[in-house]
Amino acid sequence: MTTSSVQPPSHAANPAIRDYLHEGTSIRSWLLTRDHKRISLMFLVATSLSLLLGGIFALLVRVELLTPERTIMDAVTYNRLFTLHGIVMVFMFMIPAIPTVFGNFLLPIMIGAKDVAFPRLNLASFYVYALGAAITLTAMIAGGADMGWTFYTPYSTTSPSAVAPVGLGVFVLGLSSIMTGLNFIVTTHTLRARNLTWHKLPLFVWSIYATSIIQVLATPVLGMSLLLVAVDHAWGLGIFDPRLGGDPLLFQHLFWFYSHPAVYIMVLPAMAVISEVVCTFAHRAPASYRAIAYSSLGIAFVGFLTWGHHMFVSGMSLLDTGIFGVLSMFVAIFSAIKVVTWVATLRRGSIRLTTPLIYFFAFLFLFVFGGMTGVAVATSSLDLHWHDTYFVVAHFHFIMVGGTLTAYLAALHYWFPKMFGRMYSERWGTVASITVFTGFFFTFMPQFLLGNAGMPRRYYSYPPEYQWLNVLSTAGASVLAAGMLLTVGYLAVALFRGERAGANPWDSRSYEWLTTSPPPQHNFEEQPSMDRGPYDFHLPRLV
Amino acid sequence: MNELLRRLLFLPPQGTSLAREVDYLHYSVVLSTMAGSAVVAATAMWFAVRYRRRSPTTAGESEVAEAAPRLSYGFELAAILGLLALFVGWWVVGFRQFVKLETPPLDALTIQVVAKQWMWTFAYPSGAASNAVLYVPASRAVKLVLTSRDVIHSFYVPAFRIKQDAVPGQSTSIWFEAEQPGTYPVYCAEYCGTDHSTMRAQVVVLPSEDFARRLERLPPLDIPAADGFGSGPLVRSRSDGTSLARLGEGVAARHGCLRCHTLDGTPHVGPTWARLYQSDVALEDGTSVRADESYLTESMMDPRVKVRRGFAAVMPTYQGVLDAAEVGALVELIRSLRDFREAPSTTPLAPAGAPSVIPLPRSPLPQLRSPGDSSP
Amino acid sequence: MRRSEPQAVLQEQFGSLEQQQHAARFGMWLFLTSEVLLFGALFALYTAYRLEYAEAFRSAARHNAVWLGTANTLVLITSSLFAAWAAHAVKSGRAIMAELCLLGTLALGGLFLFLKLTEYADHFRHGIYPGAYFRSPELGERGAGTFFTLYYFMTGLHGLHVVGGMSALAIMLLQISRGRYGPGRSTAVELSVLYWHLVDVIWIFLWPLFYLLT
Amino acid sequence: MSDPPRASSYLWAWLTLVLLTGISFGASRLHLGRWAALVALAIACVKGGVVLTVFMHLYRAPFVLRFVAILNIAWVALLCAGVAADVAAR
Ligand code: HEA
Ligand code: HEA
Ligand code: CUA
Ligand SMILES: [Cu+2]
Repeated sequence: MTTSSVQPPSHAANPAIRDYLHEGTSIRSWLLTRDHKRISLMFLVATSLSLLLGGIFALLVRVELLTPERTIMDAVTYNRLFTLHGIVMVFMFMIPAIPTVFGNFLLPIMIGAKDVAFPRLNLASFYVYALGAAITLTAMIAGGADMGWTFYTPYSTTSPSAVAPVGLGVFVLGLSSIMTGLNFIVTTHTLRARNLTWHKLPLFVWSIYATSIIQVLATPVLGMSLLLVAVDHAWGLGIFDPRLGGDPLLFQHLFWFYSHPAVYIMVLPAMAVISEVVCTFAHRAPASYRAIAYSSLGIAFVGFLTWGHHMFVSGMSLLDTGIFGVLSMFVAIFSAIKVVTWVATLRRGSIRLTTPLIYFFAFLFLFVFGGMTGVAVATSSLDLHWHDTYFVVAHFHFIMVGGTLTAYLAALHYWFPKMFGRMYSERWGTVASITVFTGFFFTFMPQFLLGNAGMPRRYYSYPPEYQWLNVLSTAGASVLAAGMLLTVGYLAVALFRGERAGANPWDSRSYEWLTTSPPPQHNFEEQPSMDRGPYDFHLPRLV
Repeated sequence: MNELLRRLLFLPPQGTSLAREVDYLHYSVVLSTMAGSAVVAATAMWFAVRYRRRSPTTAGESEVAEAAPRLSYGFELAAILGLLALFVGWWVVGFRQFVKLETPPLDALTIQVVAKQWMWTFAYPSGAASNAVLYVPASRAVKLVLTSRDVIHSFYVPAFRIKQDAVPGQSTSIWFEAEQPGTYPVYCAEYCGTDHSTMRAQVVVLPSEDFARRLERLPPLDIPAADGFGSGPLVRSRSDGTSLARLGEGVAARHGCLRCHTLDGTPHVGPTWARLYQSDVALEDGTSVRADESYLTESMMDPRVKVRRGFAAVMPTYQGVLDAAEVGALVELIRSLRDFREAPSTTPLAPAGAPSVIPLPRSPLPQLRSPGDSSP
Repeated sequence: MRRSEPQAVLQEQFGSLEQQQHAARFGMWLFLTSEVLLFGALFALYTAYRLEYAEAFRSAARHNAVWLGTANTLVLITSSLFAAWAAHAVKSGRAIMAELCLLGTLALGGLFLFLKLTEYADHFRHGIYPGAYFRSPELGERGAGTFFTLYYFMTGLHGLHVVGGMSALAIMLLQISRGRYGPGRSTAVELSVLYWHLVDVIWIFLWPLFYLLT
Repeated sequence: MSDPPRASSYLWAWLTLVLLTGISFGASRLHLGRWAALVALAIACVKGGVVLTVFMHLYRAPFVLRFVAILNIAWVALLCAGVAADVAAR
C-alpha cells in the first residue's frame, strides 16, 4: 500500500473553491438543488421539525398521564395524540432521519463519488416526503385519527376518523423511503471510487446499505396493506372484515412483515453511526471489521423471519408462535455480535472522551438493555404477561430513543464540523448529553415497572396505584426535553459562532475527512486516493 | 426469594401456580438483562479510563495503536455461542410454558366470554351471565372461550400472567386455575377505541360452594330476540332449568339449525350434535379435526371450510346472523350433549318443531360506521 | 431533413456511459422488485384466503370467462414480443421498425384493457361487485365475495400498471419519432420495455389464479 | 452487455409462451383435482422464467441483477408461505 501524497485541500490553499453551503445562496438554489449535501440539510430541517412535533405530542401524552383520570384532555384527544406521536416519530422522523440526513450527506463522500447515482430521484424523495408528511399531518390534525400507529383492523376500518387519508399519507412517506433506499443501493454498487473494494468501505456504508435493502423489500408490503385499509375505510370493501369473510389477523401478518424489518430500518443506521464514532475516538481499527459489516446484512435478512413475535396472543397458530419465537432469538445474535465487537474495539485504544463518545456509552447501555428486553418479550410465555403493556412501550423506547435517537445525536455532534465547518462547544455537549441520558432513564425505566405491574398501553385512564411511577416518568420526560432544547440551543450558536473546524478535527482516517469542512460542491477538489483503508490508524494521518 | 424478587420487580401477586412458574423464567430473563447491560456498559467505561489518551496533543503518531484487529476470536465466538445458547434455552422453556398456558385440561369449567366496545360479558354453563365480573371457583381449571362482537379486544389478568385477544368472527381460548379466593383486576389490553382504558373487569375467585350459590343469583344471559321469532322454547329441553344449553336450544330452533341437525344422534341432513363435542371428526379432504370450540364456531361462520365427510356442503354461513352470545349458547348446547345417551322418548325433532319460513340467511350488508352493533 | 444522431449525456457523477447505463438498469430492477412486492402482499392474501375458502374460490373462478382471460394472456404475451422487438430496433438504429412495434404493443395493450373492461361490465351486470357491494344470486356464499374483492384489487392494480406502461411506451414512441432516441441513446426505451415485461409476468400469474383453478 | 440478442430469439420465446399457455389451458380442462393448482403454477413459473431470461435479458445480465430477481421471487414466496402457514395451522 502506498502512502498517498494527496493533500486534503483547504480554503487557505485555494480560496476560489466555494463550499457547498455557499455555492449559490438563492432560495431556488436550495429548493431545486441536486446536491446530495443540500438535500441532506433540507431533510435535516424537515426531520428535526418532525422530531420536535413528535416530542411535543409525547410531552402532552406524558402530561395527561400525570393523574389517573382526566388531566388536560378527554379520551378521544388522548387516543389521537398517541397515534399522532407514534406515526410522526416512526414514519416522519425515525425511519427517514439517519439515512436521509447523514446517509445522504456521507455515503457519496465515503465512497469517493461526486453525488448519488440519481440526484433528481434524491430531490424527488424529499418532496415526496414533504407531500406525505403534509397529507398525514393535515388529515390527523384536521380530521383526527385514533387507530394507533399499527392500524389494526377491524378497528381502523371502522373508526369514525380520518383513517383513509392518514393511510394514504403514510403510503406516500413509504414511497420516499423506497426512493432513498433504491438510490443508495445503486450508488453503493456503481459509484465506488477505483480501488475502493467492498471491504474497504467505511462500516457506515455497510449498515446504510443493509438498511436500504430492507427499505426496498419491505416497504411495498406496508404500502399495500395501508392502501387496503384506506380503501376499506373509505368504501367498505372489507378484505379484512370478518362480516364479509375477511380475517383480521391477515392484516397483522402483512403489517408486521413490514414493521418488524422496519425496526431494523430504524436501528441499523444508528449502528452505522456508532461504528464510526467508536473507531474514531478509540483511535483504532474495529476489533473485527467483517463481524460488524456482515452482521448488518445478517440483521437485514434474518430480520424478515421474525414478524410473528408481535402476534403471540392474537390467536395465531401454535406452530407460528414456536417458529417466530426461535427465529427472534437468532436475529438477536447479530446485534450481540456488534455489541461485543464495539466494546472490544475500545480495548487498547487511545480513547478521547468527547460528546459523541458519551452518547456512545449511553447507546451501549440503553441498546443492550432494550435489546435484551426484546429477547425477553420474544420469549412466548413471558409475552403473555407483557404484550401490550408499558413493558413493551419501554422496550421500544429504550431502543428507539435510547438507541437510535442517542445515535442520531452522536452523529449530529460527530459530523457537525464536517457539515457546517464549525465546532460545537464540548462543555455544553457534555452537560446536554448527561441531561438527555438522565432524563431518558427516568422517563422509561419506570415504564418497565409499570408494565410488570400490569398497566396496559394506550390507556387514557389507569388505576391509581400506578400513579407515582407515571409521575416519575413525566418528570423524566421534562428533563429529557430540556436536554434536547439545550442541544438545539448550543448547536444553533455553534452554527454561527463556533470555532472553525479543520478538515479532520477528530483525527479520523475515514474518507469523508479527506475533503474540506464543509466540502465543496462535488465533494472533492480532486479525486483522493483511496488506497488506504478507512481505519488505518497505524498509518500517519494524511495532513 | 420469590416474594422479594416479585416485589422488587413490581409484579402483581401470583394467582395461579403457572404464574409462579412463569415468574421464575421472568426473573432469570430480567436479571440477565440488567446484569448484561451493566456489564457491557461498565466494561466499555473501564476501557475508556484504562486506555484513555495520555497526551493531550492529538494524533501523536508514536502513540497510535498498532495495526489492525486484535480481537481474540476465540473469546468472541465463545461469548456469542454462549448467548445463543442462553436465548434458545429461554425459548425452549418459554415455549413449553406457552403450550401449557394455551392447552386447557379437558375437564375445565368452560365459560363463554363475549367482548364488545366496551364491556365484558361472561356466560356460564348454567345459563347465568354477568357483566364485568367473572366469578370462578377456586382450585378448579377454568377455560375461557372468547369472541368479540365488534373489534379486537384482549382479555388480560395480570395476576394470572395470561392474556388472549378476542377476535370478531373467531373463537380463541385461554385457561387458568386460581389458587386462592380473592379479587383480581382484568384489563382490556388490545386498543379498541375511545373507552379502551375503562374496559376493565374483575375476576372474583370464590370457594366452590360459594361459587355455585353466587351463580344462582345471577340473571340468565340476555340473548336478543334477533329476528323476531321470540326466544320461547320450541324444542323439548334436554337439560333442566334455564341453562345456557337450554338457551342454545332456543337459538338453534329460531335460526333453523334444527332443520338439518339433530340433538339425539338421529342421522339427518347435517351431522348430529349428540356426542359431537371433543370427538374427532373426519373431513371431506381426508384430514380430521377435533370438534372443539374453535371448530364449532368456525363451522357456523365458515361452514364450507371444514366439511364433514359424508355430508354435502350446503350449510350457509351464519356470520352476521348469529350474535356472539348466541354462538356461545349454541356451543354450550353442543357441549352439553357430549355424553348424550339415547333418551327413552325421542321425538323427531326438526323440521316439525321449527318454523319453516325462515329464509336461508345470507351475509347482510355490514353496517360500516357502527361496529358496536353487529346484529341485524 | 436528416436527424442528428441522438447521444446519451454523461452525468457528472458517473465515470463512463456504461456505468451510467448499468446504474439505470440496476435502479429499474430494484424498482420492479418493489412493484412485485406490492403485488406480493395481495398474492399472500390470495393464498391465505384460498386455503380458507377452497371450494368457494373454485366455484367463484368458474364465473370468470376463461376465454377472455386466455385471450388476454395471449394478447399480453404478444405485446411483450413487440415491445422486445421495439427495444431491439432502437438499438440497431431502425427507428421506423421500432415505431411500428411500439404501435403494435400499444394497440395490444389497449385491446387488453378493452377485454378487461368488458369482463368487469359483465360482472357488474351479475351483481358481482367488490366487497360489501357483492350481490350475486348464484354465488351467495361466503368466500366468493372475498374472491372477487381480491379479483378486482389485483386485476385493477394490474390494469393501472398496464395504463402506466402504455403511457411510458407512448412517450417513448413520441421521442423516437422526434429522433430523440437512437442506438447511442436507448436506455429509456429499454427500461420502459422492461417495465412492460414485468406487467406481462404479473398477468402470467394472475391468469391461472383467477381463471384456471376452477 | 455488448452483443445484442438476435431478434429471432424473441420469436422463439414467444412461441414457447404461446405453447405453454395452451398446455396450461389444456391441463386446466383435465380436472386434475389437487394437482391442478400445482401444475398451473409450475407452468406459470416457467413462463415467467422465459420472460425474465429472454425478454428481460437476465440470461446475460450481470450477477447483481440476477441476484435481485431471485431475491425478489424468494421474498414473495416467503411472504405467501409465512402468512399461509398460520392460516393452515390454526
Ligand atoms: C428500533 C427499534 C426496535 C428494535 C431494534 C427492536 C429489536 C428487537 N425487538 Fe422490538 N419492538 C419495537 C422496536 C424495536 N425492537 C417496537 C416499536 C415494538 C412495539 C410495536 C408496537 O406494538 O407498537 C417492538 C415490540 C417487540 C415485540 C412484541 C412485544 C409485544 O407487543 O408483545 C417483540 C417480541 O418478540 C420484540 C422483540 C425484539 C427483539 C428480539 C429484538 C432484537 O433485535 C434485539 C437484539 C439486541 C440485543 C439482544 C442486545 C444485544 C447485546 C447483547 C445481547 C450483549 C449483552 C448481553 C449479555 C452479556 C447477557 N419487539
Ligand atoms: C421513534 C420513535 C419514538 C420516539 C423518539 C419517542 C419519544 C418519546 N415517546 Fe414515544 N412512542 C413511539 C415512538 C417514539 N416515541 C411509538 C411508535 C409509540 C406507540 C404509539 C401507539 O401506541 O400507537 C409511542 C408511545 C409512547 C407512549 C405510550 C402512549 C400510550 O401507550 O398510551 C408514551 C408515554 O409515555 C411515549 C412517550 C415518549 C416520550 C416521553 C418520548 C421522548 O423521548 C420525546 C423527547 C423528544 C422531545 C421532547 C423533542 C425535542 C426535540 C427538539 C427540541 C428538536 C430537536 C431538534 C434537533 C435535535 C435538531 N411514547
Ligand atoms: Cu377493549 Cu381495549
Ligand atoms: Cu418485532
